[in-house]
Amino acid sequence: MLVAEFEPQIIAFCCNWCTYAAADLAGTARVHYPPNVRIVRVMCSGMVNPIYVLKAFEGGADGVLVAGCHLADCHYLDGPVKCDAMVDKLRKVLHVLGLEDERLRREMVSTSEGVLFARVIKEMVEQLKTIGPSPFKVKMEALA
Amino acid sequence: MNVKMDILSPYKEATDVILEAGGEPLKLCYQCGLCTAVCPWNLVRSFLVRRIIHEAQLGAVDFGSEDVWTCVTCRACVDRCPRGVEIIDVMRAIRRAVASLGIGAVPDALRISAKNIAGVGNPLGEAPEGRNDWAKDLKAKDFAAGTEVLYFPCCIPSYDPDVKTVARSVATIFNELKIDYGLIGTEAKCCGEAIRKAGHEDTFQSLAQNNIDLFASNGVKTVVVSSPHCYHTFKHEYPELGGKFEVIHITQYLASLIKKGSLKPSKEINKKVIYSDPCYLGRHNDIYDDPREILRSIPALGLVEFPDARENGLCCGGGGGRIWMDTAKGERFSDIRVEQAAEKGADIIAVACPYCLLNYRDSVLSMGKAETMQVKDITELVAQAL
Amino acid sequence: MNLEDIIQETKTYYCLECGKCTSVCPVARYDTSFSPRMMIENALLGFEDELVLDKELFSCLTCYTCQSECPSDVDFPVFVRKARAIAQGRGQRGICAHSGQLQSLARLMTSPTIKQKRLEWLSQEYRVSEKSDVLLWVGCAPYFEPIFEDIELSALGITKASLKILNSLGIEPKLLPNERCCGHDALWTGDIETFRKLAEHNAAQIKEAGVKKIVFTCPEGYRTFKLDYPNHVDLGCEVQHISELLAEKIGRNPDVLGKLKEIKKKVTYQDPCRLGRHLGVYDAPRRVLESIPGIELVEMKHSGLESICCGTSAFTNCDSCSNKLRSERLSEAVATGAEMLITACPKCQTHFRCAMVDKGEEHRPTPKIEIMDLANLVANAIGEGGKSSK
Amino acid sequence: MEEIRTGVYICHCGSNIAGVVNVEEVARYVGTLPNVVVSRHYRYMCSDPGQDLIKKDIKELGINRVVVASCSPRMHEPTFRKAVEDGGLNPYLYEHANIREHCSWVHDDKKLATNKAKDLIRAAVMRVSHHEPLVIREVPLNPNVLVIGGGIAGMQAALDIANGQNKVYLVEREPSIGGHMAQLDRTFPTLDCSECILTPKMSDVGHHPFIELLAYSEVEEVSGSIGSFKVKVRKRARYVDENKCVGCGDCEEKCPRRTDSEFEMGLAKRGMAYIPFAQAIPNIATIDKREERLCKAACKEACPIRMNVLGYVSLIKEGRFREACEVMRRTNPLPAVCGRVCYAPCEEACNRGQFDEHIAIRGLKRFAVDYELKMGKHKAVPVERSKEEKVAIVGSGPSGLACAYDLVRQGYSVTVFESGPEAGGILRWGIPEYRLPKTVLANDIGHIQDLGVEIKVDTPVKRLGEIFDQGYKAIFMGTGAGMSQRMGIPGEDSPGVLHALDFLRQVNFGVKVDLGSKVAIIGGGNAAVDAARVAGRLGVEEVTVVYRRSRDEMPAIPSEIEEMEHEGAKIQFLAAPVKILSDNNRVRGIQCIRMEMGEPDASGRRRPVPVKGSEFTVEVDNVIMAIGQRVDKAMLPKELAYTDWGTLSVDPVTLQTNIDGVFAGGDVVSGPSDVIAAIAAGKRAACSIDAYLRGEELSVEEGGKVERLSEEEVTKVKERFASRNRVGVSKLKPETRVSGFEEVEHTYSPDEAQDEAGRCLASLVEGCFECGECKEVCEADAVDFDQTDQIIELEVGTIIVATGYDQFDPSVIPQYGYKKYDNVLTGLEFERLTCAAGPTEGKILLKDGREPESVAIVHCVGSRDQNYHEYCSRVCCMYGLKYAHLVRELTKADAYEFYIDMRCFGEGYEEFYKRLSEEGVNFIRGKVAKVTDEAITDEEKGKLIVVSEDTLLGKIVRVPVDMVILCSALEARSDADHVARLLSINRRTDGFFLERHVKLDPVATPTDGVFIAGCCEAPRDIPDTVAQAEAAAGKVLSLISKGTVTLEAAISTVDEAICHGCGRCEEICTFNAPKVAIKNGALVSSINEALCKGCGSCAVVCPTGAIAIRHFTQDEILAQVAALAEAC
Repeated sequence: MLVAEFEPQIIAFCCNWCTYAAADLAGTARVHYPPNVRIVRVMCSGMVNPIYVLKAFEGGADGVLVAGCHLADCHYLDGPVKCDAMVDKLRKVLHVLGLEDERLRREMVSTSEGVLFARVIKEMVEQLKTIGPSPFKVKMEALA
Repeated sequence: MNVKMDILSPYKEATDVILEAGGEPLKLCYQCGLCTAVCPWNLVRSFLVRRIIHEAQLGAVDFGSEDVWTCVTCRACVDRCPRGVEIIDVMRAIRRAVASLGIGAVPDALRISAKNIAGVGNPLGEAPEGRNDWAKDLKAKDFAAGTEVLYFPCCIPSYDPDVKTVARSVATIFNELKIDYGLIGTEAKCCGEAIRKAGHEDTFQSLAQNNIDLFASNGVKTVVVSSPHCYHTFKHEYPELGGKFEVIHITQYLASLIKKGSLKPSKEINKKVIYSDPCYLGRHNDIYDDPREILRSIPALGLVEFPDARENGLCCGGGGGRIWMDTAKGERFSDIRVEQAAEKGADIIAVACPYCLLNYRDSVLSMGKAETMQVKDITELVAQAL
Repeated sequence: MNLEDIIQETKTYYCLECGKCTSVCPVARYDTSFSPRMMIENALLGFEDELVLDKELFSCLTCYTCQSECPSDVDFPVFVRKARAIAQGRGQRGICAHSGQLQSLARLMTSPTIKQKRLEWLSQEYRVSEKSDVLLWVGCAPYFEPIFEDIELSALGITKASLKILNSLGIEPKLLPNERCCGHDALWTGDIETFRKLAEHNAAQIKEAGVKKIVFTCPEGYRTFKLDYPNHVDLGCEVQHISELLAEKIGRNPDVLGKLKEIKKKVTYQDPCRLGRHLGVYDAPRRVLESIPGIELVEMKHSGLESICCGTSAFTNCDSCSNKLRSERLSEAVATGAEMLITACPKCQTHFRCAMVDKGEEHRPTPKIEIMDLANLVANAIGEGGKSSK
Repeated sequence: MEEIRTGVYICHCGSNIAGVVNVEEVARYVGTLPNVVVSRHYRYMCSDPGQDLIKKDIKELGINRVVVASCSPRMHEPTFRKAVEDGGLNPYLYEHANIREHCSWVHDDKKLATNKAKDLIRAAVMRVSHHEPLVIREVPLNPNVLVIGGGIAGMQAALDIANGQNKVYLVEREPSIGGHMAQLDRTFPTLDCSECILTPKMSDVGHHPFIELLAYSEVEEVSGSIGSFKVKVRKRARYVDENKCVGCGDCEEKCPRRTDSEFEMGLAKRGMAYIPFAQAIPNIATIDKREERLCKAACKEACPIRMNVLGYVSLIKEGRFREACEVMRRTNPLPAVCGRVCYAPCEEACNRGQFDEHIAIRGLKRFAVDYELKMGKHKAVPVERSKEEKVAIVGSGPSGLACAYDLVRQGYSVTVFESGPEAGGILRWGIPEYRLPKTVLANDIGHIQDLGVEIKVDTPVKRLGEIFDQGYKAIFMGTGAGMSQRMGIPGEDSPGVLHALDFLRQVNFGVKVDLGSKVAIIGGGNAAVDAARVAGRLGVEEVTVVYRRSRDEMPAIPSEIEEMEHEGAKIQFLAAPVKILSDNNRVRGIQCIRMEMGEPDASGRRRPVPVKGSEFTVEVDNVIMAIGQRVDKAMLPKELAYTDWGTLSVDPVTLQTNIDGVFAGGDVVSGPSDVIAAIAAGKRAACSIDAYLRGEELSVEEGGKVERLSEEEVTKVKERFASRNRVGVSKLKPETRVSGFEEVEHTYSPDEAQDEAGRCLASLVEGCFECGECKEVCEADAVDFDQTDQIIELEVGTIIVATGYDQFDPSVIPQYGYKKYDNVLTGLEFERLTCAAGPTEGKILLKDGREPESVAIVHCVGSRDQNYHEYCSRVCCMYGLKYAHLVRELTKADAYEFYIDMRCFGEGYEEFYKRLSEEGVNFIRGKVAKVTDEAITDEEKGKLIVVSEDTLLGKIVRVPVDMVILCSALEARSDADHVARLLSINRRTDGFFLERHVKLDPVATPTDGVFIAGCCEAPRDIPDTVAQAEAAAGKVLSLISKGTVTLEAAISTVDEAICHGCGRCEEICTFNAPKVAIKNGALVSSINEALCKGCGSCAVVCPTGAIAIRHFTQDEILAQVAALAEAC
């Protein structure tokens, strides 16, 4: 596969109250972004279990985005703090696995930041394009 | 305009160029007329910026009109536009359509300058080899890898006998302060900022590429410029084409030396000096304080301000390629400026741009004020005060 | 593989339905619905659904207590393992502890193209050699390190201690920069596919490394390499648990580690199921313990062959029954009057530590005792630089 | 196990989805997915026929799982859940795929968008098969409601809800409800008077039995959730007792400080104690106290009559000189006198003195009364007699006058008996004119007489009985100590030896006194100095004061001594006369002896001792003895008892003499003292007499405690303010002084006085500085400076947020000249200008008071401009038109509307626009570039020139006008961010609060139970605001009438077979929902469903997998992830 043709696939876990709504706002405002992302709606970024991220990588996702409210906006008060702790720990594990840092992205995008959401996706797609497909995806292809 | 109904979008190709240049914001214009109302041209004659934008939206630009060439790209309108329309880009695109697609006509004066620039790399049509002649007796060394800064004086101070003093002043100051600077070889060409605004995109591209390659091959890391126009294009336009060097305007450079304490003008200039903000230093690049800092550092110099200083500063009339075109008497902004300076009792108009210098000097002469009013580049004043 | 094959392979048909398995089964003691006998009976009757769709299938600790008592020598753990493979095929995975992260990591490690950074912890303090013919198996420790940091388990501490011991023995082992999970948990949860891939990756690397011996700090890796790999891959080298290596060296020369520091401690020892009942290694660790001056070893009520499992295997079905087992075992340890519980398996330690940070009941808190791996204890006793590598 | 039968419905959403996503292809593909029984696509799934498709399939095809792929679930998930439920399935057996906002609207590549839609739907299909039916539970809803914001929106909502007999707490930050609408003059397009339609509503709110109004309060904390919110409200201290205040406004009137009135947009001033506007609800005053004053008000405490120095000094600072006099007269009957001759203990105590120099309090006092006199003092209004009893005062000196003054003001009939020819006592005859001009004294006494005090001169009182016989019920003896002390030296009775008091009396009453060219004065008190200075003025060439101690011991006012010396008098210190030498009955000199200061005696005072053999002689022509005064018993009724010192004996507390009903005070009791002490005594006697006459016990007020600033406090003050010494006063030159009796000290000019008063530390703080003037005048005794903020805890079930908007500050657009040119106004300022109750009483006037001849109205100031606010503020076009109308109606001025687009969309709005066109308003289409005063033509001179392109003419226009009104944008409250966080609601990019759905749920927020109304959601006009408030009220009422709230079904659940009670869930939960406890013998966690919010963090930390979040289980999400990953 030519690197130029590589279209990274991103699975995003977005909190219902902020980032999911921000993605909705991007839609309402017709702010376009690359179609490489698939959103899984969760109620809170603090709900994102490390296994969701690992499973996404197992499935061959090139990148995973975990996004939710800003610290002070959380519908559940401190979900982002819990999410941060989860991501920090998971990052260490993924590091041992040799996974590039860029593949797991943590963002805080509030309801009003539709444009930011689109920008995050654009950025992530660009970054992933430069670092290429996920090593786990290659596994799938190798086996296929 | 003819009586017949206008056909919208007669030049599809040109329209596309303009829409592309104006981008999304062009479509956003809601015709409030603020641009017209802040445009300095309306101090001297009617120039309906708003109408041109609307024509651009519809693809109905009258390419034959002299309005195509009127805009001085002073940015007064862009700064205030409630919808963020990049009016200068639109103007540039219209000119480009005329210049490159051959619809309408390029004014003669501009055509000659454009030809000179494209041919010999400077608007004056001078020999490229003579580019550094101004510095012959000043022991300025040629730039070599490792030299700290490159001094790039702009074509006008390089060639124009009356403006050479600007470049020579800079060299004098640099020599005095033992600054490790050099001049680039005579392969250097005009920066291309103005000719690009005048619609000659291809010329600009080749000039820029020439200079970028030249700088890169000589290992240039820092360029000090005398012209805000060079500054603007080096800073904002060259990087997109691969230019990777730092650019500093001479006023920024000198102000930083003053702050550091290494430059201390000591001779008194007991004159009332009024400073005119160049559009490309001020509105385009937000540099307002550095030039004033320099002037304040000169002993005995009395700094006065124009009524519309800084953000509201009036253009000299030389931007956007207008420096090469004829402006009728009575329509010259520089005349207004000189009048204002006289009202403020200024002895000297201080400038920081070669275009301003040319325009104001012309106005002072043609208005018969040469006895009472001088026009000087800030660097000339500094050199004088050393 | 179908049910019939499993019955054949594990000689299940010899079952006398005496129920001894169930009566000695530690799980069955707390979980009345768990019955090895019934599971075998279901198999023999051909009731596949009842066997493999029951979540209890994943409750078996595969601790080999049943087999050790079975008059017909039915290999119940292997029977369960194979039944689990069928269950996996039908989408049953048991309830994975820690949300299944550990299982997922094993699967991720099957990817051929990953470039792990598993040896970043390695410092100048330890001597390793590319040319060595002894390999120290690092295993899951680099992953456990961050995952279990909140229960203060340092799996890498055990690895480092083992390195220190090896160095003291004059061995500068080789470490593999890209070794994979041994596949133990995958195998025992019935994920044969993952196990096979991991085994192949590992075998290939070991072959390439050209070593003669692999030393393990983890009985699970040891068991897997020793008993399970040969069914799938050819390793062509010897494997040994560090306790065996130590016992062997000390047996030959009691001062092989130099003069050991005195550690005045009363300790008790937890036989890991894999090391004990699976592989019959009971004496070696005890001999090592006895070689440390000042250490007084006391045995728990159940030890050796009768030793009780730490309560969880392969990170599945870590339920209240598991917890009760752990509690029971910790109580036994405390009851000995020992100051420290020594084990020789990082996973035993993980599970015990996990239980000890539990909130517990107000009136009946989880028994607490200091817990340490045998390797750490030995490393602490080793003289110079005798920093405890916790 | 039940068979999963899934139905999938793909919505076209017209072309919104179908225009980008190939829905047919998607539907075909989805049909091939596992468990999918039916896959349909339809134009509008949210329509009834669309929903019917689902219901029909549930019935006919037996589908038991439903997936709809359409817009965002945040929009229509509830719709389809309802449809599924109506179809007979549990509503949670439903999954939503968002292929519009997340797909068709953000992508344009049809193929990729179609693929993405497939992925999203596949994921939904995989997930839905794991869904389980969930039970929706309900808990009671607290029917009490919190409304935040008391503008028209909040009031309307509160009234609607309260009218349904539900308790409403209305919290308003400002002292009064009313919001911006109360500031408006007339409302477009009907031109109703805003106040007229608003105030009845305000009053309803104020009196409603079901509304508890918490004005001047702010919500501090909100916890809980719909049905049971717990709210903490900070009720700020008003420093006014709400139950006592009657809203009379006296406090504001008397408040010495003024600040810009917020209500009047700074066009008028208000007091620090204030009621923001006449119709305020609650109609009670608020004291705007922002910080503690910097000084300890030691001046007031040091003053024997506790004058409100802070108050009058501050009034002087504000230029309110008459009011300053009023404040003084409240406590002091003789301010003019005290402004001159008081020894001013206040100044000595002044805390500013610790910092640089004390305030010239006496000088300021004098200035105020002098100013009043100069400008024409208003005659005092006689006090109505309210008490039957008559009181007699004997003696019209300071104590008698003070006693009379206080009693007459309490409603007694008071008569003063003065033995001399004129009232004033020692003030009249003892103090020389150059210190206290007679006119000044007469003015103070005149004021007392004007109040109703009768003064009978030349009426000595010999017997007390005769007074009682005249019906007087009490007597005050204030006869002073007017007799000179004798020295007892030889020659004292020689002619030419005078006693100071006699001397001064003679001079004061115009009796000619002949003196020689050399005069000696014996003594060091004020009388001595006065006598010396008077002697000088009478032409004596050589005045010598002989004093037996040194300068430091001299009791006279130091400045007086200094002035005396300036005027040429000499002092012989440490000299005592032993003998007066006379020749032929003419004094020729005095023989003195040198003294030296001895060792301190028991009292610590050093006594002078004669130096033996140091006698010397001073040659003089006259000697004036000024060595002290005593009470002249001969002048007093015989019945009275005396002390050993020859003064009247009185009860030290009540000042009653030995005779019942007879009181005494001043010098006659204390012996010679100063004016202010005498006034204090008179005032005290007045209190005592009042108590006596009423038969009450005398309540004794504690004396003031003079406090000093600590060193830290001084440092703090120094850091804040630069040192500035007192403003000096000019004085007559000594040469000119001695030629007459003109007053020596001049008074301050008004500017100087204001400057000096501005140094007062107390008045340098922001807001109220507790001068207590309001407390003094408050008849209801409502002022309470000890009040503190109260935290009130409320329990409510629902909340309505109606916090309104801020007006955009146009000064950020420098080109428009706001704050630079006087006559550039904002809309709200203009509203106040046209309001009849406003600062100009409804006249449209320029700052200089002229009526404008032309007015420009500039639209879109800060609106529709990406440099400020991109949105349209919606109301400006209409209020701009209204302004033009008012300009045309109220003045003869031309009106120019500078607009970009006219937006006249409401009821009667377009008609109003048409009407304005008929009224001759000029409409210019173009955005104004600048407002300037730089004239080009003569016509433009003195005008404001509005520059714009008239885009319809294609011409630049310069319109010279007198007034420019900027139609300023409405913007989100500056603290909207804080409020949003408080209530866990969200804001849009423009800063306003976000509604749950812009079209279908415009007053709800994403937070259940919190609703928004009015301009806090977006700019809107009054009708829309009221409609929205009613909508919000309707929402709340429907919840109340239902009485219960549905609990989140998607919450945590614990599998007790797995859980072993490790407690990690308990540790992480923010809402205390999980609790670990023994259940059936085992330690397990269980979830309190009322507390659980379903955030899911417990499931993440659960090590065993015992905890799951319903509807967001691991299986469900992993199925979705796995399905999405198939595309990877």
